[in-house]
Amino acid sequence: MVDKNQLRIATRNTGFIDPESVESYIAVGGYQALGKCLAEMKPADVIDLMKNSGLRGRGGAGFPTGVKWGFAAKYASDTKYVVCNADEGDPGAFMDRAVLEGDPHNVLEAMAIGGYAIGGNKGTIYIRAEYPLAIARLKLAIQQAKDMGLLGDNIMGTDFSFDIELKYGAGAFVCGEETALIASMEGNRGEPYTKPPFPAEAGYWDKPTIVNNVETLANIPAIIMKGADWFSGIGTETSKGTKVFCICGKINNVGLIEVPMGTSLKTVIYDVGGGIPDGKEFKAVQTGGPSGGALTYKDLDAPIDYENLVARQSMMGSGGMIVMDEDDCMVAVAKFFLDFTMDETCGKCTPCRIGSKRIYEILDKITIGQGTEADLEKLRSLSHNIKDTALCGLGQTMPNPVLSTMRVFEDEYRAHVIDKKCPAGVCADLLEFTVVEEKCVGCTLCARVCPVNCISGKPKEVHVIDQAACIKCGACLDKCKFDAIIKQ
Amino acid sequence: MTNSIDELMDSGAIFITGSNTTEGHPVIGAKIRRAKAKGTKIIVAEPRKIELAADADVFLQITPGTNIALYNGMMSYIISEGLQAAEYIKERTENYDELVATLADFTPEKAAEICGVSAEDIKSAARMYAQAPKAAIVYAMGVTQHTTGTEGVMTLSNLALLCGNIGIESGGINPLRGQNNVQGACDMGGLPGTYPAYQSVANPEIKAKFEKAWGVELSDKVGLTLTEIVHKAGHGDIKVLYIMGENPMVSDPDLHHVEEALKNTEFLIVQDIFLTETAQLADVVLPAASFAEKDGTFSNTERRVQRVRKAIKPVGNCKPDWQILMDLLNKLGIEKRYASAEEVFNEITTVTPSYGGISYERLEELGSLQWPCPTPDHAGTKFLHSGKVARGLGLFKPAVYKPSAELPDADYPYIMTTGRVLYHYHTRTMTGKVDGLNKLSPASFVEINPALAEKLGVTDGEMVAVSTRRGQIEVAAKVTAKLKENVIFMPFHFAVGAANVLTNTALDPIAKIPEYKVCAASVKKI
Amino acid sequence: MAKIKSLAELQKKRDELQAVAAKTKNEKVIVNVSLATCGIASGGKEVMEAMKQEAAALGINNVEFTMSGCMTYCFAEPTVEITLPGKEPVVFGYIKGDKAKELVSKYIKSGELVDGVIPASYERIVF
Amino acid sequence: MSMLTITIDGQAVEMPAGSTILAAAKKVGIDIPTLCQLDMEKQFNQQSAACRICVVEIEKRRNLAPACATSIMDGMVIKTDSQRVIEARKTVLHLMLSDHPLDCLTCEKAGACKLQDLCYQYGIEVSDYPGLRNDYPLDASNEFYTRDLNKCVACRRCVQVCTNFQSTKAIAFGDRGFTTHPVAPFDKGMSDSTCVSCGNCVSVCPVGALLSKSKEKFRSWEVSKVKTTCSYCGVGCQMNLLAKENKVVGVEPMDGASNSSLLCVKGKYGFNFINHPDRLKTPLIRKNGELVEATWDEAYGLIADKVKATKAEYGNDALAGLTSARVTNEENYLFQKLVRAGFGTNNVDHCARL
Repeated sequence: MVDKNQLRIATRNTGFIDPESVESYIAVGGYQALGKCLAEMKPADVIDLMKNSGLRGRGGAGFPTGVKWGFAAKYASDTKYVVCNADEGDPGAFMDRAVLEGDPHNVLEAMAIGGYAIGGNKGTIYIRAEYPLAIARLKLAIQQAKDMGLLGDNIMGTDFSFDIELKYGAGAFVCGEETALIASMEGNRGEPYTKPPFPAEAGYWDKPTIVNNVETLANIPAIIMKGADWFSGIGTETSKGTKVFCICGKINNVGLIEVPMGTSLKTVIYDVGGGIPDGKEFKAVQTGGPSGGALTYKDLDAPIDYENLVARQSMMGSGGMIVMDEDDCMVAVAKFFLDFTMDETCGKCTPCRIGSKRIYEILDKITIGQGTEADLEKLRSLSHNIKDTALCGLGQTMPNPVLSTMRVFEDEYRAHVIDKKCPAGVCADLLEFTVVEEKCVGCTLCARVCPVNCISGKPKEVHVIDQAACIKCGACLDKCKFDAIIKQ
Repeated sequence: MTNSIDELMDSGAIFITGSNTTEGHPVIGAKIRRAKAKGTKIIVAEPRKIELAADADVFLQITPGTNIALYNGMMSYIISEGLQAAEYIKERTENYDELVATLADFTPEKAAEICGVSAEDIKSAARMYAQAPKAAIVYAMGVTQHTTGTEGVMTLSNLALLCGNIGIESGGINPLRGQNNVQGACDMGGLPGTYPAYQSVANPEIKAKFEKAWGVELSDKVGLTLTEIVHKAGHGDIKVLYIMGENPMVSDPDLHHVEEALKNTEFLIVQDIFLTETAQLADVVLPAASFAEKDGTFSNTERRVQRVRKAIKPVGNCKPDWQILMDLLNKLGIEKRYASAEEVFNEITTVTPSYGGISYERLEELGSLQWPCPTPDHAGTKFLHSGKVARGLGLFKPAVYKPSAELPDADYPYIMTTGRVLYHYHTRTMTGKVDGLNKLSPASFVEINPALAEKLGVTDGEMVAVSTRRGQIEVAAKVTAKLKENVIFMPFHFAVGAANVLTNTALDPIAKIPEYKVCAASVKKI
Repeated sequence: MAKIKSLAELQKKRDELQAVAAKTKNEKVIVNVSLATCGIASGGKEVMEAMKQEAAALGINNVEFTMSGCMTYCFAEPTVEITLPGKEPVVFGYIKGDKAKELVSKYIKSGELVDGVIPASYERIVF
Repeated sequence: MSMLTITIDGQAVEMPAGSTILAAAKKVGIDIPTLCQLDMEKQFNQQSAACRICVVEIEKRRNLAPACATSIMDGMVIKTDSQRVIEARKTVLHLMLSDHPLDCLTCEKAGACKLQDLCYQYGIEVSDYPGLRNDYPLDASNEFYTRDLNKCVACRRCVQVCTNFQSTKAIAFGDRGFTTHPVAPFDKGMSDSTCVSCGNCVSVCPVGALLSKSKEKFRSWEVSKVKTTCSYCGVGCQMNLLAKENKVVGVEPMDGASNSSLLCVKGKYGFNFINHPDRLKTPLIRKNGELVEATWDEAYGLIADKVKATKAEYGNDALAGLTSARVTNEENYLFQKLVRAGFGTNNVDHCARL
């Protein structure tokens, strides 16, 4: 019997019910929470319950959901909006898609509950256009719910009405930032603006607006049904409930998991994730998406929650986890993530627009062996100043991959700039393929596969690689049957 | 303007009629569009689909000359729906019953037929205007340059009173003055019937006041208006004509008639900064300094008095107009020397009650002051008729729609209307000297609807002959869907292909304003 | 579709649906194929079709095919959950090629387990 | 409005709720540098806060805050000149400068360039973070101004003024990442846009990215600036005339009550008539059908004689004058005085109706 490390709240129905059937959802208790709110609770009660549950935003920032709702409820307005942020943009993260495709009514029900709580009756799901199946199932679900009187006018015979529409994002990473998302929904260029005013005061069309992530919403009907105490009984002191992660990279069980907050990284990697393939050593895991940070073997026993991740120069983010093993170069990894954020910055503020480019350029310099020790200092100082000055969360977290990898793997950085070596053997410009004389039998196989003919040697004699001509393709190493070629 | 420009930004609705604001008054146009962005409803009633039509919540593309019918249709609907400001009407206006009686059977449907727009649009415009908590009316020459110009303004005033929009912030009726200092020219008594501050020349007390101030005897006979002067000059009755800073050879209606009149004047004095078409006919030409070369004040369209300051010395041997005028006054025996424009201004404030509290010193400190500003401690007046209108009660002066003086017929089947373009100003004496502006708007043109163009066999840019009962000109056709099929438009700025060769001299009986906005014309392919 | 007019009506509807489901569960084999984007992309639809054909070919007609979203086992797509009458559901992963038919001919037909069973390592919240 | 008390660099400041840190600092004479801030009017005062040069340190806040866009909160303790703040501002300048040509010697904007001033203030000569620079072609397609995006610091003032104040919306930001830059529709040239050449973008550009095409070469320190009122339409826009050697060489908008720092194409660029060679420079008198140059005394004498003679022969009402809606109040006043007192008639009018 396998340990039940996982607890499925947000993903309780995905994989179990038919997402295209409202009956299937009703059969597992769907819309009961909304019905309960409308029949038995005042909006303020709902907000109190949410506050007491300790649910925090699962989009990454971890702002308490009940508090956010409370703000929006406080501002008087004829119109208020509930926005579902389904603009899942982290590479390797797809928990929102899984929920929307597998349990769309759950999200709709939660949005209606939010609308009831804040006194709003308009909902919008901002979803990326790259999720056609999720869009189709959401559309179907909205129609079904309306047909059954579970959405639309006078829900379940009450005075409460709530409508939901879809808005499509074009796949801009920054549109996951709530103010950029609102700008995009209004038809403007998707870029963030300075808060305050927060959306809860003046958001979509300047009306009070709550923006909640898909996973956050997916928890809500369960919290309503099972109570705040039940939910706050799960997790750690500051982080309640569960968190959905997408584990990918160098891990056996690539996939979606949902574990209680406070679960250790070790449990996630080894027990739930099944460990590292091919018997390789675990090196690090990037959490929090491209602007998160790398956790290492030093962090394996740390319980995962919002505060603990931030303390380790990373963050919860939306829940992507990219696992790396001994064959991954941390400088190259940082460069990979900066390459992403450099392209995705909206370009509004100077530190993010130019700073991301410059960090990338310095990392690039290091990976091709042209870095200096001064560059390491520049990296550090530039990164700190960008975190301090950038406009939105994207810019403020963009240097995280650099800072977190430098924190634990400074040796690796130094090896690149001082020894001009890539210890993990990834950075091609720093590699040298050499023949181990003792092992070479002179079979000539390597010379025959070399695309640039830079390996010479007579049959049965030790071969030699001309370093100047070598393009570091690695074909010789793959071909050698005697382990006589090494890269270092 | 009864109100101030910036108040528009807080209006609930702005009704723009007879003004192509973004081209005629670009900065006000920009502010109206900003108001729109902030949530103000925009209603536009214009014969052309002007830029602001795209911002409009309701756009009424009316036939030129039918604006009074439109306003009446709106008012009749407002009354029939009970949307009028009943309390306001009771307390602050009079003669309401006559308005109701006049509009009795004038339904929006009737208005719609006359104006060539849908009754539904008239109704929604009326609702929008009446239901806004504060609504402003913005208009310009498109309302006034008609034989019924005065009635047009009064009808707008009726509409504003009906909805309680006069005497409140962000409401009012707001004419946009076309030239930098039209307001000041009127304020300063550049009118045949009034001294500065609209004090009547026929009033013996006023006359006595000015006789004392100036030390001469004055006439109590109301003088001639511009169009009358030109008319009389044509008959040789005006012997000496002094024209300062004007170019009637391009700006006045029926230019052939103007040319004849000026040539017929025995002694023509023209004072200007360039040798204009008019100056070329003069007997004496006096070179004046431009605004950059002199001190003074301008009064803008919202009654705001602001300083003009000297940036460079007068070019060549020219002089600021005020010095020339002072010299001539001296020559004619009125011995008063002014050392500076400020001294002239100080004299103005002694005889001009509404400017009484304004001084160069205060303008320096505050930047500007809006008249009425009667005393040195008065802060100026942001909007007029606060609390009650100037005359006591707001007077409804209903008018019925009357067709324009000249309507299309078999010989002249189209309605021609005129207006401005963004890149030129009046008769181009200044803008015509700026290369970039000339490149962007090089020559006169006539706008015609694509359907009409097809009917005439004319393509965009081709030369056409436009003629009216007064003359014919050849201009390039600009084919555009801005206009209805039976309407053509020409800018009036250009001396070559001048629109005013064609325009009608028929005048509004009260304001004596020519009917530039409507005449019957024909267009032929050359 | 009749509108639900109150919470009580919704609860009644839920109870009815659960009763039907419980009955089905006791009488029929339920084959639930994971058909989220990932499942479809890795051939889930083909798996369902193949199983339907195989069941028909073998004359097994007490099978009810349903679909669901992501079962979270990305590493093992396509995945299929089979619930034999009165038994606990079992999830099978890596259903490629002839494996789909095998599930019908072996597990559904005779309860004989095949490779690729994915143990459930979770607790699921229900209410 | 409620008043809040905050502390800036040790000084207590009382300001109304809703004020920005920038305004509070200004009140006590503390200078916080700005670049992208566009203080055109109270309304619509959503600052883009894009450049990040005005960041300050707020106690208990995780990161630095832009002073231009951060509202004060009661009890806030702010530092505007800590090492952390200085380092951050320097970093921002280093980054800006790393994507900017160093051609101040020939740049028309030199002397009036915000980036130049800030680099001078913070002692930055070359960027610490050299790297790839954007390379855009010069857009000179507009009649009145050039656009050199290589000098653009993406402060957004041009887009803000065009969108929110001028309301033309001819430009917006395009692209993402390092190449984010202001674009006309489809990134074609300005002449292919809805631009109305008002030049308001040029007026607010803090660097040399948008420059008026000028006939006269001049350095910003060579011109005198005189505030005056525009001589075109009736709006009464306030502007500065820039003059060099008795020539008007440029116009910049000023914050007047009616124009709020905006101008239109005529006000901004229609000034070349002032020093145009065709200007009348001396009186002319018609002799034998030709207008010939004359002295002022000749002209005055002729007019006075003619006026007196006409009055005597035909009566005062045979004289008339048309005054001008172009000239000043003082001049209009004197003109009607001339006609009324000098000519002795009320035959005075002007073209208010035309």
